[in-house]
Amino acid sequence: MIDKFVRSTAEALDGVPDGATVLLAGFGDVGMATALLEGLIEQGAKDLVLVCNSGGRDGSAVARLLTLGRVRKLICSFVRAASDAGRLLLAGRLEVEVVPQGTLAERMRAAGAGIPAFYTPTGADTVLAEGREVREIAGRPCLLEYPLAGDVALIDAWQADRWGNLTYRETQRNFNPVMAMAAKLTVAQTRHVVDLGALAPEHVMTPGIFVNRVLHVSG
Amino acid sequence: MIDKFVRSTAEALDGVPDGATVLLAGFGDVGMATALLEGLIEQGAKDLVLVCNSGGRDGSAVARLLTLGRVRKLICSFVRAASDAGRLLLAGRLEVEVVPQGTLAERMRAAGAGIPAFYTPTGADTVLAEGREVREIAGRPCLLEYPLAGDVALIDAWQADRWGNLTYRETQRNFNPVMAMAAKLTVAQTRHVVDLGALAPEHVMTPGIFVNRVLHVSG
Amino acid sequence: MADGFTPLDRDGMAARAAHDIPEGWVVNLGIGIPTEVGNFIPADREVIIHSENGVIGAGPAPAPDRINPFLVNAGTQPITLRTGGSYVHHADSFAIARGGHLDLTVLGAFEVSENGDLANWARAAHEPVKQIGGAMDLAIGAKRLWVIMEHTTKEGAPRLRRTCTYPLTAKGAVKRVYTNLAVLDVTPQGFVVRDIIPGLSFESLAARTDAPLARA
Amino acid sequence: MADGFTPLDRDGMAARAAHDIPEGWVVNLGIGIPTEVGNFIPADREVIIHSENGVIGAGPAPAPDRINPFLVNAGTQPITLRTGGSYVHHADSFAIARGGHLDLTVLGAFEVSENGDLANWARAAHEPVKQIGGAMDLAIGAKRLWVIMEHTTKEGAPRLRRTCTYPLTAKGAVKRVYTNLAVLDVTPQGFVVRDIIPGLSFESLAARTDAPLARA
Repeated sequence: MIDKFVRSTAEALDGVPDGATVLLAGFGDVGMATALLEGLIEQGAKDLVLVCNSGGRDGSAVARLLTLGRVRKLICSFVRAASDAGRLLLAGRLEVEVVPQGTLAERMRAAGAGIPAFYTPTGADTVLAEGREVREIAGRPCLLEYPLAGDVALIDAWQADRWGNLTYRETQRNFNPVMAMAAKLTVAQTRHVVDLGALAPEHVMTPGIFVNRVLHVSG
Repeated sequence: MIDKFVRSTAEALDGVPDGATVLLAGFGDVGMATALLEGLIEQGAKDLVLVCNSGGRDGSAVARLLTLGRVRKLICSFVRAASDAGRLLLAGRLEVEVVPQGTLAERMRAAGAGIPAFYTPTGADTVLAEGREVREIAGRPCLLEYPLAGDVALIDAWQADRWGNLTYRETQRNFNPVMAMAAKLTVAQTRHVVDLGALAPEHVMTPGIFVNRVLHVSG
Repeated sequence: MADGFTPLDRDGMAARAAHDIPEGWVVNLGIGIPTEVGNFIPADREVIIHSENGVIGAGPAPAPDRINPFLVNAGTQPITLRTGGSYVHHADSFAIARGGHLDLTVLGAFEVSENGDLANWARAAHEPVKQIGGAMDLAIGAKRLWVIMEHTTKEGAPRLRRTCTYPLTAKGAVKRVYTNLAVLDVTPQGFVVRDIIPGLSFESLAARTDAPLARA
Repeated sequence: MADGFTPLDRDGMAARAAHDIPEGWVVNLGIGIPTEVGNFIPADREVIIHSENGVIGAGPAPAPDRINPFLVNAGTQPITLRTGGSYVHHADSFAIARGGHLDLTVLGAFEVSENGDLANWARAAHEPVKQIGGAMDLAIGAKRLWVIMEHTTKEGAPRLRRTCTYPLTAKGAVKRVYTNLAVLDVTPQGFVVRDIIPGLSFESLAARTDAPLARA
């Protein structure tokens, strides 16, 4: 019987190695797997590459992981100057790669969908194109972009069953379905556990085949 | 007030010009907008480029459109030799471009998502690569593929509201959500009309922003 | 001639832009003043507001006791969903933006050039702390890009320029600019003034603008 | 030595392959005999069958009076959905196939070469009537590709070859072949025989095979 539930954050994060690329969904705090992120802080892996929409506000779990020095490189769509991430960057203690938000999502989608590379006009006529491959397609300059795959994805779900089928509420969804497809090990936290078959087959938002472990959290 | 409902197939297909590229969803007959296709036959547009998963079985609405000589070119993932499409092809009366099914779906997704080109290993080491651009990425030969956009998409839905929000049943979904995003004019037929707000926001499968016209059909 | 005029405030600029958005358009409103445009679209005019975090049909802010922590806009502010609205994931949300499905995007900016170049993410080309977010994706993808910004900086430097001095978000993307002083179209011939606030002369507006202006 | 043996029939080949699929795998079963593999996976062994038209968790055929016309598999045959199954659209379905999310794909073939080349869509390189479907996508994307086919053609020509004579679906993709006579792994050293049906000798199997065979 397939049963992807684990009983603790320790079990959920077991085996995440130093140097891992970690995909962390969330837009602000909405849709962020905070319990799993706390678990990662506990677990101890370091030299991480963290992929997350932003560098986070001070006091957030993301900022704590960064200030603990556990992240070697942050890949995100923006960093605030007045934030731990901004200060670490300016102090030379954090490498940051800023990627336009749509390209960030699409690069992970490409990783999940087996697209080895794609072109996009986003950023092609900006400083982001410096030193990079640009090709004119249909009269428009386009940047060549490569997939962004994770070793681990941390997912925040609303409901989950033992196959790992997931649903999300409102804007909790954001990066979660895309990141769930893009990692070797996908770990989800869920507010609700439901029986197999309780989710309507048409309404599953992340099929369980993309999910390896599920942790039930409160809240 | 936004109201995308039209009252007749004639109104649904109004203005489809000769030479249009028509995206027709469906896997076999499942998820195929047969009433709209019949309407297109009535409407009279010719020199069409038809994008459809297959050339269809004899007696199908697709086969009728083809045998009426209304299609200049068929873009599909397979054609049966023993079918009207196969016979028309062998008689030199129909141009056929065969595209691997996943590439076919992805090319339309690229059209809908604003991806000017992408690479895929699918078909890169086969005769489909003859005369085409191949690039080695991560040690693997990949074909460069371009978006496939439609002038018109014919969509088969289960439920629809006046904004054009759509749902699908089971495998009715297939190419419908992808084609709905990929055309300039997206026309849907639906079995059920529901009030705005009756579809749960999380369960809308094609947001109405991709849909221009909706026709209520029986069955 | 001395001008006697009152520049529009944030609400005034947002209301002025909202006035020009017709029913049925799908519109992305950027962070800041653009977000406030939504407050000035009459409730009975069905405009579908897209938010980059996956909202189609964003509605106004909820009453304080009705906040749903799972429902926020691109500025992570609590919002509501309009009847008929729906949710998509981030890649689908940007497929909407990049795929040309937005009738209109409204963004803030530092500068706009007379050929429609947009600069809105940094004040120096190689500033290490980059605030790009979704702006580049939105700028390249919309059918129309409007900008709302003050006509000049606090120090009085013009923001409508022959050439942007700040790093670009996208080239040739802006179609119209709403400022606290005027509404200007970006045309192949440069900025064309559509209207000016009462009491401000064309010449005074031109004096506050780096690029040349044409009358509509 | 004369052989006294009975080649496996379609069911026998499907059952033999089904035996090797462990619980928890996500498996795409191609049209024809591969589809029948699903009939031989015990109901209590949770194997998740993917169908290219957007089914995750395909179940067996329904009773004739329980057919749902909206629910078909890749061969457009009526199926059921397992408890826990779900549906996705075509681009997502092929994202699963191409993105490496299938533990196993089982396809039919005309020929397989000793380096794992697969030929299963046409009998001539420039045959105008092409039956590609999803085979090329499935072949490049799966973690493992198995083939089920007769060991030889009706005329007795070997289908396991040094080099394919038919146009390829994908190069170097096949990992194992189930025939009516044997199970063979494709290894860097070529075909390795895992097992042979009772009564057939290794030499007799080799005589029906174009490529050299090694013993496991």
